[in-house]
Amino acid sequence: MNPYNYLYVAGLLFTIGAIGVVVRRNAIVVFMCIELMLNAANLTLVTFARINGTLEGQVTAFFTMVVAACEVVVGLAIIVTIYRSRRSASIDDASLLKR
Amino acid sequence: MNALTLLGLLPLLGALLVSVIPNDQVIRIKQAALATTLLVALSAILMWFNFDAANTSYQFVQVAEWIPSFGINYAVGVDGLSLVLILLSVLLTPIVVLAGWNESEGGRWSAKVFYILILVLETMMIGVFAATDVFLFYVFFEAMLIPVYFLIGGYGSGERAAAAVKFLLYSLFGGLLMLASIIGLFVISSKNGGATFDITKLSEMHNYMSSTTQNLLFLGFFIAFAIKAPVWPLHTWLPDAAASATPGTSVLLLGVLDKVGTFGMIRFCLSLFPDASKTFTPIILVFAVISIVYGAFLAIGARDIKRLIAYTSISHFGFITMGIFAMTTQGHSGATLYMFNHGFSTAALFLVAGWMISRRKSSTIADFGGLQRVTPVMAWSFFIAGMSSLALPGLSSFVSEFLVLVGTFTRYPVAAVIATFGIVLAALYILIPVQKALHGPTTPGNENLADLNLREKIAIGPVLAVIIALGFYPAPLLNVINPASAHVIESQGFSDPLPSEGAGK
Amino acid sequence: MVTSNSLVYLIALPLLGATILLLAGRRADKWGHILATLMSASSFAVGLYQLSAMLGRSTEERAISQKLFSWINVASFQVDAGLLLDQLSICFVLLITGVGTLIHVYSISYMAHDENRRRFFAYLNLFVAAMLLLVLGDSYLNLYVGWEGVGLASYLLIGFWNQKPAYATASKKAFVMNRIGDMGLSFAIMIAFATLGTVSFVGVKEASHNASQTALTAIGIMLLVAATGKSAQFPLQAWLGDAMAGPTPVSALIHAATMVTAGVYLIVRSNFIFDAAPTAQLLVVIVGAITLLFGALVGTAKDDIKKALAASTMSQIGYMVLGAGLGPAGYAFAIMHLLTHGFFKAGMFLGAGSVMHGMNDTVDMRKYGALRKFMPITFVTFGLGYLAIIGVPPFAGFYSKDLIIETAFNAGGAKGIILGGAALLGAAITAFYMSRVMILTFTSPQRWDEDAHPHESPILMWLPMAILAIGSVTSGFLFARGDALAHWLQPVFGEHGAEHSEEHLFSPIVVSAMALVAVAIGVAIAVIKYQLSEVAATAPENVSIFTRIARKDLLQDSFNEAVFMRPGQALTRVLVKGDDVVIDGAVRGIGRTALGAGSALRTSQTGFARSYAALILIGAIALIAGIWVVTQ
Amino acid sequence: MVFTTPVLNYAQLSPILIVLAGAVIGVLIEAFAPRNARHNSQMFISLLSLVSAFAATVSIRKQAGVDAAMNSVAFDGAAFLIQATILIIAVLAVFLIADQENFTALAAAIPGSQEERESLQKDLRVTEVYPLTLFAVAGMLLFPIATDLITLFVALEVLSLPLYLMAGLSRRRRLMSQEAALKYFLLGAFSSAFFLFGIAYLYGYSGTITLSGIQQSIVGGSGNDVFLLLGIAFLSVGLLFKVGAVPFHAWSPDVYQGAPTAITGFMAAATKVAAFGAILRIFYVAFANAEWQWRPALVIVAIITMLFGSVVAITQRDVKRMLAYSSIAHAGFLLAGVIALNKSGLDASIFYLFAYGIATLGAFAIVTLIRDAAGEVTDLNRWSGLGKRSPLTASVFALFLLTFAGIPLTSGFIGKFSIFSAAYQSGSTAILITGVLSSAIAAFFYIRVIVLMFFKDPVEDGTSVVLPSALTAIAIAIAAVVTIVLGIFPAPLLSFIESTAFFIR
Repeated sequence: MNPYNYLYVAGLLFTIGAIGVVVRRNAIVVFMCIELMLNAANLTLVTFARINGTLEGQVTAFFTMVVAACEVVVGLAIIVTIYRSRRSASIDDASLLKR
Repeated sequence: MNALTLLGLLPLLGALLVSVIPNDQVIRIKQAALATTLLVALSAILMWFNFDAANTSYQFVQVAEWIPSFGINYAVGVDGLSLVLILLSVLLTPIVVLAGWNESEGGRWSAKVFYILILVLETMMIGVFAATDVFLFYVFFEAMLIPVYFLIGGYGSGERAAAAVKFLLYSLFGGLLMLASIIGLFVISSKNGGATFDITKLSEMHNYMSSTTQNLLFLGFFIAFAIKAPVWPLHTWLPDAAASATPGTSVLLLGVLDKVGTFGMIRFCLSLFPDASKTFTPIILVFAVISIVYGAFLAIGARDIKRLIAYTSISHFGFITMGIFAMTTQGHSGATLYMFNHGFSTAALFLVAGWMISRRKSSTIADFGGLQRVTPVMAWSFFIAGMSSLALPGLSSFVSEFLVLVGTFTRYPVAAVIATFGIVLAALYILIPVQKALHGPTTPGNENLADLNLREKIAIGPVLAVIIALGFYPAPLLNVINPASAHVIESQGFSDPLPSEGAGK
Repeated sequence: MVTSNSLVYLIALPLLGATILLLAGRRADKWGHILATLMSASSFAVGLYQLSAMLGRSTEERAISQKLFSWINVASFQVDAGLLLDQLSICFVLLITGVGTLIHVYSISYMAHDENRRRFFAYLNLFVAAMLLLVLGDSYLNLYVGWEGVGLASYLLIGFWNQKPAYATASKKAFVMNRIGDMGLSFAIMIAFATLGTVSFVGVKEASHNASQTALTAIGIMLLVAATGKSAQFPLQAWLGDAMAGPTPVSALIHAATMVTAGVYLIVRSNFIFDAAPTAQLLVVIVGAITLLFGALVGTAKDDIKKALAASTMSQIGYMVLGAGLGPAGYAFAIMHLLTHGFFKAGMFLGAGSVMHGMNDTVDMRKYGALRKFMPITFVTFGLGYLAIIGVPPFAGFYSKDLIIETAFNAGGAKGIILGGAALLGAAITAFYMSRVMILTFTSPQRWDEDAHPHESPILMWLPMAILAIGSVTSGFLFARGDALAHWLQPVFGEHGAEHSEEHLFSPIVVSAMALVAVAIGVAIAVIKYQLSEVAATAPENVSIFTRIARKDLLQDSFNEAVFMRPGQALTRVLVKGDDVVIDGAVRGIGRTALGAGSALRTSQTGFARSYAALILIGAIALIAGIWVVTQ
Repeated sequence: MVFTTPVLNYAQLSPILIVLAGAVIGVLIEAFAPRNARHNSQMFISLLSLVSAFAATVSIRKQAGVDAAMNSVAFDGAAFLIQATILIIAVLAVFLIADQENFTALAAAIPGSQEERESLQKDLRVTEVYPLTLFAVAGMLLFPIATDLITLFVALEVLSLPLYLMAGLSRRRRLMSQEAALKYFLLGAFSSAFFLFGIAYLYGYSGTITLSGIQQSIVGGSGNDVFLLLGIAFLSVGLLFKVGAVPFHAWSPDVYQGAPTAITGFMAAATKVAAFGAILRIFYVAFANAEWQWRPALVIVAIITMLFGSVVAITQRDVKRMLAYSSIAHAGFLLAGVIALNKSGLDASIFYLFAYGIATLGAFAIVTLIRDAAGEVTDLNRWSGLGKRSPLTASVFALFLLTFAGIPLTSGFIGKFSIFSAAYQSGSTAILITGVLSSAIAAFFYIRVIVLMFFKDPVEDGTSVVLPSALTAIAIAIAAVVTIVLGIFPAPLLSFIESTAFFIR
């Protein structure tokens, strides 16, 4: 199978994730969309590793997973705190700061 | 240490001295400031005696590395042009201090701050004229805005904050345009023989520029100077600033700071961009002539005495600009002398107007009336200052104005002819306020105004004396100015037009 | 040229007087007038000394000069502060200091009750100094200093009583209109420098031999403009009538005898230019002819004695300008008329002052009448001046005016007839209005206000009048006898000076006869109209349109107001408004635009994280697109 | 496939390791030390580790090489300068953080809850901010020296994640603070996804993840240009997000406003230095040969950023937001240094970063001092008359504003001059002109604040200036002195940078 197809899929996933970030209100869902984007990137990396025949891409993908995990920790902490304060996980509600 | 550097440092030392005097000893503070400025004035006069007028190169030169990475030096030196302007600055400062003895009292801050600002400003005024390094010049050019800004905004009257901001923004805008040009010059110089800001070396750079580049760089400098000098239509900050500032600040602002603009036109616009100067001369002359007539008309229409003086200055700066770009020795010498003379006549006008206003608590011309009978000395001082402003022969401004006109006429007769109409308008804009304020019946509220006291007489006396003395005998200054003017004209590749009929029919 | 080092005293003495008086302030109240008079008198003495010295030298060496210092010296523009005393300027020096001293003496008494008499004398001294500088300066630029200096003194003296707004306005008007003339002088100097490369009299004279007619014509016309301003000639004559606001001695000295004649001096001094510039010369005579009629007509309608005399001055200077414009033939006569006029007109003004002094400062001649009995000395001196001005032989005016009329006729062709005719007509009108003044003031029945107690003036006042009257009687004869003045002045005008033209349209006798007939007609009409019929104490209102126009100075002020002043004021208002709205408005507009842009762009910061994310997404796409476009 | 044992040059990594060690010790202290001993020990550990890290950097400044960690990091002159700058800023930031008035007592407590009140009464401290700071600093130290894409990404996250948390620690207006944390986190994560995606494409283009490898591929020109394009674009999104360039700036005003002021200062100063350090390395080393691709786009971004930041700042009423927009504008100026792509651009950028970072920290330090009963006052209207109430504070703040505005005799001017001349040297006239123009606009609002402080009367609403704690005072003083000294005598630092700064490939 043409490895480039994985790139297209990854691109699609990235786009879906990005659009999801823009259109969804729930902070958790938004965060999940970002995770989707990260994974799209991972897929791309792995695909290129395959195409290029080098390992760096795969290594990078592993690092990404670790980093994403850290991000989840921090992110959820923030989201939970704000949920506790506001009783809402909608990111549109958090719009005191503007202009 | 170099004499010029020392001269520039003196006021700073004075400021340091003032800053250690306790706040409540206001008299001590004032005395210290006055003593410092007098000392500076005396030193400058001493320098004037030691100046070799015949030598057209810079004198009292000091060069020290400042920012070698950019080829920036601390470089100072004076030629006839800058010497005259430094003299003007340091002579006016003690007069301002003495004349505005109580000016600091209506301010937001203490008298101490006021005098520190004045002294710092004096240093910068000396520096801006003495700098022979373009970068150093720019630093002084911009930095001197700050003390003036605080002097206007902190000690002025009326809409002082707004006026100060307007002044600062206008000047900063011009300054930034100039910065762009300076950067351009810097880059061009670093590509052609090494980065430098030395004015003499930079004046060779025009050989390496395309005419478009040269025109653009010229405009950057010129607009900055045209804002400073104010040339129509970049003048609207001046009336506001002058009307809001204390009289003393106005004297320094119009008398000295604005001269940086016309000084810069000669020192930088002409010498750095000779071809562009030629290209733009017709347009600039048009603007200068408009300034002359326009300023005069607005002065005629002014109701506020300080605004009136500001507008007359716009007219006078038109003359100076015209003289500069006429490219004749007479025009140049006239313009330089005009800078000096305008400093003194405007100083006299502003100081007396300031005293009138502080006594009457109003700056509306119509509120005065009949002052000649109530306060004859004050009225006379104003009258003489006014006569100098309208360039009455026998007073200093006449010599310079006539030189400008005659110098312009030989090359640009039309401009000179239109400008000459300005002398009729000048009669109007001086005599109208004279009639309203000094003549006529004594207006109610003016009956008990006090005449000038001894301090004020001592302050205005030298100013009027200079105005009259230079009217009859301008040689001491012209001797210093002439070689410098001739040098500029020559290095621009010009020579004075010969009499058209001299060779016979 | 012979140099001297004492010329400067002529100017320095009165200048010193003025300086001392102005600086001393009230401290000089007691002795200020005496000092000023002494200074003026000593200047006169120096003048006499110079005259005698001059007479002692041969004709070629009579002119002397003094270089004081180098004044303005920039490259090729070299002007020394230098003085030149020649046959022409000595006439003026003596006139200025002589008449000036008399008027100082007169003023001691006339101004005795004014608390600011000291200041008045300071101004008078200042005037004398400036006027002397005007006639002694050896270059056009030095002349210019004196020229504006006398303008300043005139301004100060006209506005001496400036607490009255009208007087203050009059002084301002005088200064401003003079400045228009001064502008002409500036132009003349600039053109001279640009074309001839020099501005000294000697230099310009030298260079004028080689100069083109165009250049000389331009200089000449500009000098004429200068002259019209200072000498109240058409079309810059409007200020003179108002200038009568000044104290009467001022009118006598400045606005009759000396300053207003400076224009004539300028033209005569510049004879070398006008001789070579016929067009300019033609304009001079036209201006002279118009003004002499103009002034005379205005004079017929004035009830204010000083204004009537002022109009007469204007008219008489018209004669002088006419004479000066007639070229070599007329210069000497113009100067002669100038000198005789100096005597008789100053005398008459002093007489008028004397009358006012006795009549509670009333100036309206309709409130006078029959003063002959109460002011005999004034009547006699005034009367002698009157006879002189209307040109009755052998009084001074007869000689000088007759010669001008004669020269005018001799100008040749239609020009001669027109100019001569105008001069003749002017003589008739002069006779009419001066007789009117004489009759209304001295010989007609009395029409005083109730509180008037006319009396003769003290000796300090009538003595100067008497001396001037003697001058009015004798000077014409002295100057004209054997063409004495003409010969004296001849070196100034070059070889062809004073030579009478070959062709005579009329013989001198015929001209004199015609003139006398004209005068007789004028006097007769006046006698019939004013002596033999009732004169109303207030000016009648239902008069013809011509009288009304004449009373309004032939509408000169209305014209100036409509054509210059109101449009000027309107322009000023427009510019003031425009400065605020358009120029400053544009500046403020830039500020507002920035603020507006800021406010508008601020709204992009909605506070919603999702919109920020959208912005990032769009930015990313734009970035890709941007790079893509460049790459392709 | 052969795995080689990694050889680490611990000396060159020592600054990072020291900071990380400090952070770990901090965590341990958090876990085990008694509550009341935590604050002082944490502060001590932080300062100690930062100072020793600084000493370590200085000691290894002469070393250069890419072998510190198997070609993953490069240590060179530029790296040293940037790391040193970050460490200096971090020390000053810790001084500010030490003033715990700014921080919530218990981050986990719900705003307004009983729990929160109790924690406040007990005077609890969020001492975890210290280890967080150290972690962030470690990331910042790594970011600009990373030479492979993995290290870059990891460093980016290490520096970002603690900052997300720190943004939410404010004591007052906690809802806003938490909102700031949320926005910062979500958008930050969003942008790092782009960053990672970019990494993927660059890897796809070149088959390598080292910067030098990418550069070689570009020179070789064998790869698929579409991948390069996408790689550069996506990577730039992540980087430009961090520096706050338009249109990736939107987070910064909100986060700057919501975060505790000390953290804002740290973030604004240090993050910018680190991010620009990385950008410079990436663009100068990896992408230099593809400049024709990215430069036009970056020029446009720079222009829009300068203008947008300046224009929007005009209308701001909150001092922290205003500083945020001002920092956006400055990001634009700094991009000019990236675009210059020459040695002087690098030198200028480093100087600018140092000068700007220090001044920014100083400015935010001042903001922490202006308080009322409810904490910091950031509404500009309530700053009016500050100059009257506390002249020194106002003057120092004015000094920082002037340096932001680029007035001569302040460090900002030298920075602006050098960066614009570098940009113009490389031919970017547009950058020069826009830079000058937006400087003029920027001057508008800096001056407005000065007017507010000095020329308006104080409002009596309980706003006061608290006496700064000794550490804050030291931080402010250092910032002010550096600002002035670099304005007047920039030569030593400039020549040091000039001789030191280079990128190893």
